[in-house]
Amino acid sequence: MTVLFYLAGAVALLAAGLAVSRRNAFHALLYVVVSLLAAAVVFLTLGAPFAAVLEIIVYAGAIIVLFVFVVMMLNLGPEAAPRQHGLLSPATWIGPGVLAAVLLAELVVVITTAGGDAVAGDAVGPREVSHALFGPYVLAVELASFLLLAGLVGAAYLGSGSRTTGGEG
Amino acid sequence: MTGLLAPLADVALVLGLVLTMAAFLIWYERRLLALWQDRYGPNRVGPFGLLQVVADVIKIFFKEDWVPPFADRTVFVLAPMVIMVAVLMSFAVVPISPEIVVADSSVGVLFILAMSSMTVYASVLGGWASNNKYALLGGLRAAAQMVSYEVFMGISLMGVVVLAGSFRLGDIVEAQSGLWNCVPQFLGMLVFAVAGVAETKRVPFDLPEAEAELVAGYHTEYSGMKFGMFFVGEYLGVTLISALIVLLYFGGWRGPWLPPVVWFLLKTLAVIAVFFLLRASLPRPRFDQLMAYGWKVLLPLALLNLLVTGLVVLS
Amino acid sequence: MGELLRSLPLWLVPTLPAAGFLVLALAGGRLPRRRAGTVGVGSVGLSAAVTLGIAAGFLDRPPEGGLRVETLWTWIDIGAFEIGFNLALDALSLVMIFVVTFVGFLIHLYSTEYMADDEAYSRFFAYMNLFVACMLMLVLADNLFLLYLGWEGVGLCSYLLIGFWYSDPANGAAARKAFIVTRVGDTAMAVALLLLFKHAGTLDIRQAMAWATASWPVGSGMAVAVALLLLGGAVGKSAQLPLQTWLPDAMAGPTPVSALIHAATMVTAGVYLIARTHAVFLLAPQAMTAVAIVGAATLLLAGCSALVQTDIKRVLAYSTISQIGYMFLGLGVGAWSAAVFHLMTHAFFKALLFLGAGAVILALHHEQDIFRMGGLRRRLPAVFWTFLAGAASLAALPLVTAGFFSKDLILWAAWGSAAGCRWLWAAGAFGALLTTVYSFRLVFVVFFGDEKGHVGHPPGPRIVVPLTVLAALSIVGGFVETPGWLGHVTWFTDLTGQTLPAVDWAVEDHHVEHLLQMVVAGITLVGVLAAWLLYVRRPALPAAIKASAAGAWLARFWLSGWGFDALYDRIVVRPFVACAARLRRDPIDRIPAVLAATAAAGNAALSRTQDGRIRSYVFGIGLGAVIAVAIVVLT
Amino acid sequence: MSGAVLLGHGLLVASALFAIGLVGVLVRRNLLFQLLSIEIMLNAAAMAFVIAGARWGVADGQVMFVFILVMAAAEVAVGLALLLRISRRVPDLDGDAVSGMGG
Repeated sequence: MTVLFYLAGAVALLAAGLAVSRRNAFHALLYVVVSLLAAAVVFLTLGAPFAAVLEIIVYAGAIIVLFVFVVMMLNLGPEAAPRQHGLLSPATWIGPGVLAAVLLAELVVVITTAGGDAVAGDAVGPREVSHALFGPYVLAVELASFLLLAGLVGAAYLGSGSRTTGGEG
Repeated sequence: MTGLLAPLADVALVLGLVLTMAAFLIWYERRLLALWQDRYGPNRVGPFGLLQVVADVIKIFFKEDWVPPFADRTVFVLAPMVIMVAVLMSFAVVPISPEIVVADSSVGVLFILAMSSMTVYASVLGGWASNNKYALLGGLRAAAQMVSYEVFMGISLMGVVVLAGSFRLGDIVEAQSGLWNCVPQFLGMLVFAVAGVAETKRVPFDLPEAEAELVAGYHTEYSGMKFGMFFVGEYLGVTLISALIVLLYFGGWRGPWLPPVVWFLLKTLAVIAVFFLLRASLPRPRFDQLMAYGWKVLLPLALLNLLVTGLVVLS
Repeated sequence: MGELLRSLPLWLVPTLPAAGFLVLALAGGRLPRRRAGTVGVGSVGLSAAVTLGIAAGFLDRPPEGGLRVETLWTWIDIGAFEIGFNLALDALSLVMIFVVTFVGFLIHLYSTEYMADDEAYSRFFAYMNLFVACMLMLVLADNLFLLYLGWEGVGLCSYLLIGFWYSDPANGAAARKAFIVTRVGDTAMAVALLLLFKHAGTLDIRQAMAWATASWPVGSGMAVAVALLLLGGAVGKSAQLPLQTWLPDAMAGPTPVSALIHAATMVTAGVYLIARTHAVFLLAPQAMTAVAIVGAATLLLAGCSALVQTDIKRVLAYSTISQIGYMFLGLGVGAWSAAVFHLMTHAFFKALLFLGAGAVILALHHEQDIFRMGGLRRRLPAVFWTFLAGAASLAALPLVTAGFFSKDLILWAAWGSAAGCRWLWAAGAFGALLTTVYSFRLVFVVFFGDEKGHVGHPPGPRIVVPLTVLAALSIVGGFVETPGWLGHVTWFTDLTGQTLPAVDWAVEDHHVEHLLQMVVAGITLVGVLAAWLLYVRRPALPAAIKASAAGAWLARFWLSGWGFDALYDRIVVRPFVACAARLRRDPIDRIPAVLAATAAAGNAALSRTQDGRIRSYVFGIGLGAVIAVAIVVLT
Repeated sequence: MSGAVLLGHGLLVASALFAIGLVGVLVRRNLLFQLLSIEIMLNAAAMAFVIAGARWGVADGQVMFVFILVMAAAEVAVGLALLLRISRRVPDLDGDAVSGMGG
C-alpha cells in the first residue's frame, strides 16, 4: 500500500503540473481527471474509501464533466490554443513560480518539523463519516445545502439567457 | 502463493465470463429481436447461428484502423478504451456467487456509480476528439444525459442501501434472504432501470447516437477495432446494469436447486431480455423530453422512494 | 351581574380604539367611507360601553383600596430598570376614562357628519382613534414611563390632527407650533421622571409616591424641584402660562379635533398629571403655590383675551385656557376633587360649545367670524338651545348649570383652604365675571340680532344627538356634588376621595361660604346683564370703546393674547433662526472633513491596487499566505 | 498493509499540489484554466484534510472533504455560468481583458 501511495502521489503531481501548462483546454481537463483519479487512489491507500469514491463521482464525474461541457460548448479546440499568447514565455513563469516555490518551501519546513507520525491507515468507512456528518456536523450540512441552493439559483439565473443584457448574445 | 493466485483466478474467471457474455449478447439480441419481429435472425454460421459473433469479430479485426487526420489523435484513441476499462472495473465488485468476487469492497455500490460516471468520458472524449459536428453534438448530449441520469440512478439505489445498511453488494444480497427488494423497492427499481437504460444509452434513450439525427453520434468517425470497443462496451454496460438489477432487487444468486452461478446468469439474461424488448417496442423521445422526464418525473420519484424507505426503516 | 362587570378586562378600553386605528391605518383609504366611519365610531363606542360596564362594577362595589391593577406583560427589563405594561384603575382614572371615552364617542359620532365631505375621511378617524387610545393609555398607566408613552402619543396625535389639512402651510405651522411648544413642557416632565427614577429607583406611580412621601421632608429641595418640573410638563400640555400660545393656533384643525383636544383629551392631561402625582406636590408647598398662581394668572389673562376675539373658535380656545386655569387654581389650593370635578363638567360643556360652534360654522359655509353671524336663534333652534345650555354652564349660571357647582367648589377652596388666600379668590371671582361676559357675548352676537349671510342646511341627527346629550349633561352633570344648603350631595367627592386627599380647610364657617356663593352668583348675573347691555341693547358702546385710543390698544393687545407670540418670536424664535443661519455651513464639520479627506486620499491610493485583474489579486493573496506561514515558521 | 505512509509525506503531496494550482492561477490568463487551477488547489486542501483525518483515524477529515466538495460544486456551477456569459464578450476568455470595474 505504501508503494501505491507514493506512486499515486507522483502521478497526481505530474498530472496536475501538466494540466496547468497545457495549451489545449481539453487535454488539460483530461490531465486534471487523471490527477483526481490518482488523488482518489491516495485516499484509498490512506484508509478513506468513502472520500475516494466521492472524489471520482463528484469531482471527476460531475465537476470536471461540467468543465468539459463548457469547453465543448465554446468549442475551445486546438485552433484556440495559439490565442494563449505569451503563455509559455519564461518571464511569465518566474514571479508565480518563485512565489509558489517559497510557499511550498515554507510548508515543507512546517511539515517536516511536525509531520513525523505515521498515518494510522485504518479504514474509516462511509458509516463513520455519515454518523459524523449528521451528528456533530449537522448544522454545517444544512449550511452546505444552503450554499448548494444558492449556487443552483445563481447558476440558473446566469444561465437563463441575456435577460438583463439585451442583445449581447 | 495461493494468496496471490486466488484473486488472479477470480479476475480471470470474471473477465472471461463477462467478455463471453458480451459477445454472446450480440447473438442473443439479434435472435430475440428476430423472434419478436417474426423473422429468423442470424442462423447460418454454426449451430443456431452462434458462431456469427466470431465471424463479426474477425471482420472487425481485419478492418482498416483509420484515424481521421483532423482528429485529436491521442484522445481519439483513448476514448474507446475508457468505456471498456470503466465497465470492466465495475465488474470487480460484482459478486457472481458468494465465493466468486474479485474485490469485496465496502463501498461497492458507490464504486460502481463512480465507474459509471467515468464512462461519460468515453462518449465525450470520442465526440470531441472526432472534430466533427455530429460527433460533438452527440458528445454534448451524452454528457448532459449521463450526468443527469446518474443522479437519479444514485438516489434510487439508496433505498436498497438503506434497507441493507451497507454499500457492500454481498451484504445487499444477504439482506434479501427473506423478501426480494423488488417488492419493497418497486419504485426504486423502476427508476433505477430507466436510469440504467439511459446510462447505457440504449434505445429508447440512445439520443447521443441517434442515427436519424446525428448519423451515429459520438462514434461517427470510429471504425474497426475502436468501434468494436464502443460496441462491446455498450453490451458490457447492459450486462452490468442487468447484473446490478438482479443483485439489488432480485436476490442475486439466490434460488432453489440450481447452483448460485447459474441462478445469477439466468436472472441476468432474463433482465437483459427485457432491455432488448424495450428496444423492440419503444420509440425514441426528443432530447428535451428526455431531460424533462428525468428531472421532473424520475428525480421526485427517486426522492420519494428514498424518503418513504427512510421513514419506514426509522419508525 | 356585578361580578361580570368587575371581570370586564381593563385592557379592552385602550385596545379597542387602538385596534380601530390599526384597521383604519392599515386599510389605508381602501375602506369605503361608511365602513371607515363605522370602525372609527364603533371602536370608541365599544370602548365607552366597556368603560360604563367597568364603572358600574367599580361603583357597585369598589375594589380593595379603591384600586384595580391589571398586569399585562413586562415591557422592558434591564436589570433594576423594569417597566411593566400594567394598567391601573382608581377613582381618578375612572373619571378620566369615562370622560375620554364617553365624550370622545359623542365627538366621533358628530364627526361622521361634520367630516362627511372630507377626502381623507378614514385618515381622520384613524388619527382620532389613536388620539383616544393614547389618552386612555395615559390615564390608565400604572407607571410613569407608560404614562409618558401616552403623553407623547397624545402630543403626536395633536400634531397630526392640527395639521390635518396639511395642504395649507398655515395649518402645518400651527401643528408644528403646538408640537414644539408642548415639547418644552415634555422635556421638563422627562427630567422630572428621570429625577424621580434616580432617587426612588422606580417609575411605578404608587411606589414612587409612597417612597417620596416617606423619604422627602415637606419642602425639601428635591421634592420642590420634581414638583416644579412636573408642573412644567403640565403647563405645556394644558396650555397654561407661559406655554399657552399653542392652543389658540390649534384651531387650525377640524372643529371636532378642537372639541377632542379641549374637552376630552390633551389639555386635561396636565390636570390629570398633577392630580396623579399629588403626593409630590403635597411635599412641596411652594410648588402648590406656583400652581395656584399660574392658574389664577392664566385664567385672568385668557379671560381678557377671550373678551375681544372675533373668531368663534378662538373665543372658545381662550375660554379653555381660562377654565383650565380654574382647575390649576383648584389643584394649587389642594382642592383636588374640585379640580377633577371641574375637569369633568368642563369636558361636557366645552365639547358641547365646540360642537355647537362647529354646527354653526358648517351651516354658514365655514364662516368663523362671529360678527358675520347673527340671528341664528330661529334658523338653528336646536343648536341655539344646546349652545345656550353650554354657555350658561361655562358662565356658571347659579343652580341650573353644572359649571356653577364645580366652579363654586374651586372658588370656595381658594378662599377657605389652608393653601388659599383672598387674592386667589378675588382673581377667580373676577375671572367669573369675565367668563360670563365673553360667553354671553358669544351667545348674543351669534344667535341674536340681525341675520347676516346665508344659512345652509340645518344639522342632521348625528350632530343634534351629541349636542343634546352633552347639553343635558352640562345642565344636570353638576348634581352629583352640591353645596351644603342644596341637598349636600357628595357622590363625586366620595368617589374621588378614595384616591385624592380631601381639602385641608382653614375656614370652616359655612356662613362665609354661603355669602361668597351669593357674591359669585351675583357677579355672574351682573355679567349676563352687562353682556346683554353691551351686545344687544347698546351695540354701539363696545364699538365706541374700541374706537378710543386706549381701548384700541387694549383690544389689539388682548386680541394677540397679551403679545406672547411676539415676545416669544423675539426672544426665542428669531435668535434661534439667526443661530441656525450662522451654522448652516456647519463650521464644526470642517474638523471631521479632514478625516474624510484623509480617507478619500487613502482610498485613491489603494484603489490603484485594484486593477481588476484576477491574477494580481491572487498574487496578493498568495503573498499574504507566504508571509503568514513565514511568521509561523520563523517564530 | 505493509509499512506506513508518513503523515509528512501525505501533506507534502497536498502542499505540492496546492503550489501547482497556485502557479496555474497566476500564470494562466484564460479564465477557464484559472478556474481549473482553483479546483486543483481546492482538491489539495481537501486532500490535506483527509490525510490529517486518516492520521488520527477519525471521520472528521472526510467530513471536511465532503464540505469542500460541496463548495467546489457550487463554485463551479456559478463560475462556469459566469464564464459562459463572459465568453460572449471576450471570446478567448482572457481574464485580463475583463478587468474593467465600476458601473
